[in-house]
Amino acid sequence: MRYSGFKVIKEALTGHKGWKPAWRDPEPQAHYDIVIIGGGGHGLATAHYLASVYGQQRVAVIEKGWIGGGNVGRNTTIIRSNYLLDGNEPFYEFSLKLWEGLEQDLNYNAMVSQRGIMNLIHSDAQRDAFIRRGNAMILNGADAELLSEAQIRQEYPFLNFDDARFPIKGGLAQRRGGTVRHDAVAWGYARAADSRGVDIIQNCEVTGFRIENGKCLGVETSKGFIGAGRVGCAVAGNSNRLMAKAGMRLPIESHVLQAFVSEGLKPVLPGVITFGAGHFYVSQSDKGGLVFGGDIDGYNSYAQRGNLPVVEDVCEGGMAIMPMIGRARLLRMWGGIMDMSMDGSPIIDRTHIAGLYFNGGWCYGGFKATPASGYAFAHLLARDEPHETATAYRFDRFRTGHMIDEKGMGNQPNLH
Amino acid sequence: MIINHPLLGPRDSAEFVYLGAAELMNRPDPETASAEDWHGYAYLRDNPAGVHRELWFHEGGDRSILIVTRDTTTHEISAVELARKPRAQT
Amino acid sequence: MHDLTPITALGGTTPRVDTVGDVTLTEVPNVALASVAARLGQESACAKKLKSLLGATVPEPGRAAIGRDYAALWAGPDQWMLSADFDTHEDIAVHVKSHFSNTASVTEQTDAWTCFDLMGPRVNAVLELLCNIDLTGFDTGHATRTGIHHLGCFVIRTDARQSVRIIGPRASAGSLHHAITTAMVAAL
Amino acid sequence: MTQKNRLAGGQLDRDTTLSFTFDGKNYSGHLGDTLASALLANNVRLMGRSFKYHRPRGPLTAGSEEPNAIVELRSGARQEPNTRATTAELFDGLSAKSQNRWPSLAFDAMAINDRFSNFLTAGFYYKTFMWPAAFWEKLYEPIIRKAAGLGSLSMQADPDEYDKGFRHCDLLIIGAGPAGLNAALTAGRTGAHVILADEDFRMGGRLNAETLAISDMAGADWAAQTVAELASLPNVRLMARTTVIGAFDHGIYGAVERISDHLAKAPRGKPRQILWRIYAKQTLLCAGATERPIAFDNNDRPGIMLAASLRAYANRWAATPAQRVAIFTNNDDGHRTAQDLHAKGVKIAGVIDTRPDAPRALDYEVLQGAHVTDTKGRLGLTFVEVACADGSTRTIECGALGVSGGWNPNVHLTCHQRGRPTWDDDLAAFVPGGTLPPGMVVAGAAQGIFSTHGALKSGADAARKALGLKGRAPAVPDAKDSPVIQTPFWYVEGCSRAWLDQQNDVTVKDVKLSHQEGFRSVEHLKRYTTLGMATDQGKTSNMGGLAIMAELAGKPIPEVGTTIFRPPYTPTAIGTLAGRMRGKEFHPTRLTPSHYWAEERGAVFVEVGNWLRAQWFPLPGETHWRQSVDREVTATRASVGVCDCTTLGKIDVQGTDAATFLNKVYCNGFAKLAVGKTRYGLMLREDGVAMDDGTAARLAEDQFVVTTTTANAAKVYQHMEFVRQCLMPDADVQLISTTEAWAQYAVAGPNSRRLLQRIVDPDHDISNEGFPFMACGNITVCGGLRARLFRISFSGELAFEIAVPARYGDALMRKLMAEGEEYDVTPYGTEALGVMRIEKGHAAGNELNGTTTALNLGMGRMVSKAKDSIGSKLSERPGLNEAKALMQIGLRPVRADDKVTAGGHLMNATGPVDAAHDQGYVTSAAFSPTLGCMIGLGFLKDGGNRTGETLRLVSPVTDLTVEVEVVSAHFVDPEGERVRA
Repeated sequence: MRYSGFKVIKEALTGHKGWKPAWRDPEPQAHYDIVIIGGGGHGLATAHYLASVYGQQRVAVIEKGWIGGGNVGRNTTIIRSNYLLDGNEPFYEFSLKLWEGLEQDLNYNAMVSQRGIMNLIHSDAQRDAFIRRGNAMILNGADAELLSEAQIRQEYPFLNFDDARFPIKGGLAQRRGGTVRHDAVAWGYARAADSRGVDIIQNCEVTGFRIENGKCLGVETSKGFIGAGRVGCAVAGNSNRLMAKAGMRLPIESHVLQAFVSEGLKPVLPGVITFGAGHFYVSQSDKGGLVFGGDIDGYNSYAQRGNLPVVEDVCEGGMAIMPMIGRARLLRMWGGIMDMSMDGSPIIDRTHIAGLYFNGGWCYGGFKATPASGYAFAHLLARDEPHETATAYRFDRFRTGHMIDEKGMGNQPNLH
Repeated sequence: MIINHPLLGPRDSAEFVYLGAAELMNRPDPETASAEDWHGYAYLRDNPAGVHRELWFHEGGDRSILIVTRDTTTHEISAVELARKPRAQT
Repeated sequence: MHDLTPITALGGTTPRVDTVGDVTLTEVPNVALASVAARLGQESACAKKLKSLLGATVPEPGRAAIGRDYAALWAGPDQWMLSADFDTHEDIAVHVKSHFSNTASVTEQTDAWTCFDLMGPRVNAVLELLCNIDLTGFDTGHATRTGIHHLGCFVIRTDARQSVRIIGPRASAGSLHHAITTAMVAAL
Repeated sequence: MTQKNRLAGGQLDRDTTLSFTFDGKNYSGHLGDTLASALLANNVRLMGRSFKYHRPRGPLTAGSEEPNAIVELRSGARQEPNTRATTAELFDGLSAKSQNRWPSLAFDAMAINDRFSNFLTAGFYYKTFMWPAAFWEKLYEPIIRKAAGLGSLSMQADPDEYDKGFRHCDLLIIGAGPAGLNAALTAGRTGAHVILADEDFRMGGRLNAETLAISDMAGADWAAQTVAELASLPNVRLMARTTVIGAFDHGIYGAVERISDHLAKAPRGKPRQILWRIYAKQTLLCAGATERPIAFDNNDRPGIMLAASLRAYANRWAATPAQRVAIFTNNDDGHRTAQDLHAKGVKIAGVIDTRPDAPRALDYEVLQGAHVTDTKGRLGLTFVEVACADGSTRTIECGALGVSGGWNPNVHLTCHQRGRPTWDDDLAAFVPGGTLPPGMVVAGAAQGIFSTHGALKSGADAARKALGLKGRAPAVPDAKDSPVIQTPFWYVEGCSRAWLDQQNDVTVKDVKLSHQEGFRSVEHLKRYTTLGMATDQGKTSNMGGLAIMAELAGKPIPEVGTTIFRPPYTPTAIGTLAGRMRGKEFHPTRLTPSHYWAEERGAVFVEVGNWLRAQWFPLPGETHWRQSVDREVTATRASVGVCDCTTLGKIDVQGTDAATFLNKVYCNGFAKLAVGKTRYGLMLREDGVAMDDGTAARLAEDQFVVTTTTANAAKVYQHMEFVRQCLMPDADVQLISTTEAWAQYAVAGPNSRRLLQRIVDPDHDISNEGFPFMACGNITVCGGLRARLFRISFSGELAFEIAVPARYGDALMRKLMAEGEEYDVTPYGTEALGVMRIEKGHAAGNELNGTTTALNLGMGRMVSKAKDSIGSKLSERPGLNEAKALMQIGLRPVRADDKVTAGGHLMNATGPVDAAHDQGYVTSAAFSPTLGCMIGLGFLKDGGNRTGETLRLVSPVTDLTVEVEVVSAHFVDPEGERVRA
């Protein structure tokens, strides 16, 4: 069923009787050409592109709970492609371009809103680093703009200019960055994939892989064995748990990242703002809530909840840079499991087991990557070769010393 | 979280810096270790959903590094010990 | 005698005193400090030396002990911070090192720190805004290292109800002083 | 100004009359009122507008679960959006405005949305606003954003202060209703350290809202008497106005105490609120229960509220929303409201009870087996339509309707660690489940015990259990009421525009649509409809939505899913969570020993981490920073300059294995360094990438002083402790930071030795022979002050670093300036320091950026192959040793006037300019007064073999393309003759 203005009006006038479920609720078939484990943003996007771009007819997405219940359902909704390193920037720029056409592609309004993202600069060294990054972005075909302090004052007059511990000295803006209604991304991909025949199987937990002679033949699930020509894993924070079932250890740790939303407020923020001297970034949702976050808690966790010190740390950063939010109230906090990789960059690669493919290590940047991750993973699953924007995302880069370390923190996942 | 320091009793985890899995103490023998050993040591993690042994540096306290055994699904801490064993004071 | 005039951590030539209600905060510059860390295998010898230097029991974890000329607080496993009167023990590290000889590593710490005494009947009301110490069991002679407004400090109970000594990083003396006096105004 | 709907009695201070304004109109109330109770007493029911349809709304509740009566409190910079009128304490001069309406509360233009509600159903926005593509951001979204949101921020910095603190206790009791009070009494009498926290300003919970008796006295009086006894116990701390917002790991609770929200203004220096971190060995949750509504068409008009809230307004606040009131209930508790209101002289227009066997009453009519089917009244309730048991319909005139659908235990805090509540069929409600936060027990209505006697008893029992008390339990105070028997009744058959989530405008119809479109799990329902996402966090709405979804899905409620609650329990001001760490106090400030002297000299300071350092020292007549910096560089290179470099980390490394230890942490060798010598050291991370650099000075066989960069001091210390404790536990080595203990100054320039000779006591030979390059030692200065001297150079000149105890640093700097007059001694700041190190080609933070290796830095041969050190093995990986690896180089502009920009990328002289042809990047750049042009350091592919090549430096983000020449990074004195002079 296609959504259209006409359809919305017609349904409004006829009591909304005609709306159908956004996706089917099928029973699993015995065998698929490709099975994707994980009904999050990345898994569903992979399914969509497999069906729509790579013409795959027999694809299933298997989800342990309800689709969109992981990090795509709880994040700070930011999209951007302001990366520094060659291994990353083309990929994230590809993702941003896919975001730009997403609604038309999916016939679903995910409210892609390119209101811009601004990284504030507080020191000369930071400016040098941001100039290098801005240049890398432009050289890779993205947009970047260096703003002076005066320009920042004009665009963001409510920031703390006069009583700041770390004065604002400028900013690096990406005007095409912005926010997206996160749940709608999962639902939009699910609906689009479903409409092309992808089976989305919810409440179906993978309990193991059937591997014979070094080849993966399918997955054992709570709904029985499902055979597959190829199996793609896209389970983010649960990557190690899942891949351990195939006997693999990963260069990934799971950490908790908290995020926060305030009560609804009339519009105050033009776009995304990132504080460069503390752990705080913020945007305002269409509903009016300030959506903000900061650092990960910093310890391995699957608990999907964090603790007070980071809450306080984030709010301290918020008050330092934007003291007008003191009387706004934090409404809700939540925690997600981040698949923190050893260099802060993701992996989209084959495994040593034939027919078994992996997508993970997104750290806390997975949401913005959703379209490109799905596209590149679909490419890998369909063609058995990496997509041109994702060639660096290999498992063996740690073995060979080709790390993609944006933050320069080395092999300590909680510092990325 | 509260870490029950073997010498100082319960202390807030905010006084500590998390250093990672306790396996980091098992640095490969430079004489004998293979490239794979080094790769495994530096980059591969069990990352269990469950009991995890990990290092916490008491930066805001006595500067001890503690081995904390903690369940990553509940955050329950079942054991805490000093990474560097105390020397007997005879 | 050299001709250099010292300044206090807060930048004055005389110690700063602030009073709010019945609580007084006093900057105490005349404290000499030295760290003593037992050498490997010398732990018990070092403890014996410490006992003889103090003329008191060696403080256990979380405790401080006051001796004749020196006081000591437990700073880490087999490690203590010794203090003495600055006017008579400016060269504390030299003295202490000669006492401990090769049983311990000794490091001058006098000017790594700034020292404040916080005194008055309602000192606990101030402390609970500053640091995470269970004050109900924090009795005379208890000493701990903890954070005060993101600064690592030693807090020593010098009198069960009335007073504590706070030893914090010298370079941040101004921030520490601001935090304490602000808490005094807020709490009292 | 008459309080038309003020009743007799109540817990108000009638002698204190407070005036206040709402939407500019003056009213009066009494001490003890909330804004909502005072407005109701003044016959004001309309207090707000809903989120989506802008429907007129009045209070639904009398507490923190309120979805509707939310206002902008106060004005100016203290304007506080979305404040619940039901909990805001009245104070004299209070001003409040309604929000989310234009132009006025009574006439809101956006209420047109309500007419188009058929188009604005759940999820409508996902299906539309897509054509044409560009219109979403340009047209639709701005309109939606403007219409959305609730209250407004002032856009000014919050002028109030906030504190944070820590408290510890044996038992934390959350909620001071009958269960909590009796628990506190039980525990307090044993001497245990008890904290009793309650969000209300008056402890007592429901006892203050009821007329029932405990031990032959009014419940409210028993509460007051109990509070008085608790206050007399030194081991019990009463925290009223304190909301426990979250249950965190290991018994740590966040609690917000409102210190001055009930005052016109906080006293000077006092906080508005305090965030307490409460460390509780045991916790007893006595948070009570929340009444649940029933959904029926147009159940959201001002005047329709929860029945027990209506009762609370009458009993506690002596206020009623109207003089003629009806009740709609499915249980006996609704009748209590009717009785209490009737006793207060309020006319009961009828009690509509869904039960055919509902109890009759003498004083008013009870309609058994009846339902409210619709309501009327544009800005406030005027009539309710009732379907009677016999099929007839009735229209009942009333200004208020109390609705009671039973009670839900307040399980919120039990879920904060992701424990899920369990379904209790007898109560038809969720009760605290199997996995509570460790150390927590629940009592009273929060546990599903819905009688006063039961609450008192369970409170005492739970306190005894929490404290592990044995022996006979003390007698429970007498209270005669029986538990409410509740049967599920969620909505009136056939209703459609019946509100579940009043604030977010989620109706029964929306839940049905959500089901129809496949959004059936509780998480999907919530997200698709926004049910329970409003500022009341679904306290009154979640259960209704869940029940309807369960019915549609043909499943029992618990199979649809359970609602899970996340912190905070009630929305919490961001300022409170930040406390004092804002403005200049955001981070502590570290001052160098020469700070006060530098201030006197008029230095310009710069933040370097938490340090403030002198950036340059302007002289009169200098109008541009470059003039000052160029002068400082030139003067230093010509004669002598002094710079405070105390901020470099210093770590004292002692022990018989100190040299072995340093041999492990530095990639280059330290075992053979002679006493009295200093060596440059490069530290790698285990992954082979450079972590930090600095020097190590061997002051004794068993003592080194290690320096780190300013930025990495803490990180290096931590790393060294890791190596010491975890990798070399059997080495005899001790570490301690001495960064702040010593004031350390660089004295640089050809006259540096001459200057120092005037200060260093004569028995120390600091001649080139007696104290050669890289020498170090303990000395005395100025007539006997202990000091340390290092002959090291960052500037490339003959230079020393001298250190004295920090308290003498100020005096030493003044002394150096006085003694140096003869040589025109020049203080220099971090800018000149940076210029000189770039001229000398020394790597610093910009080069040690966490991705560069010793090889990249031109120090590949420093990584000793003769020994194992941290990082040496993994630095051998092929990716870090490629033939054309990035190498540090120097850059000069081909045209001397051209600019060199740090962050610029390097491209070949000809060919495409894009990422694929990137040759490297510029890390540091400065104007070199020595060379008379800008210079730069950078990393260039195969840089070691490209000296003399011309490249393009491109920086599109700063609009720059210049030609640069690759040169040696050592612009000044490449042979190093000066440092050895």
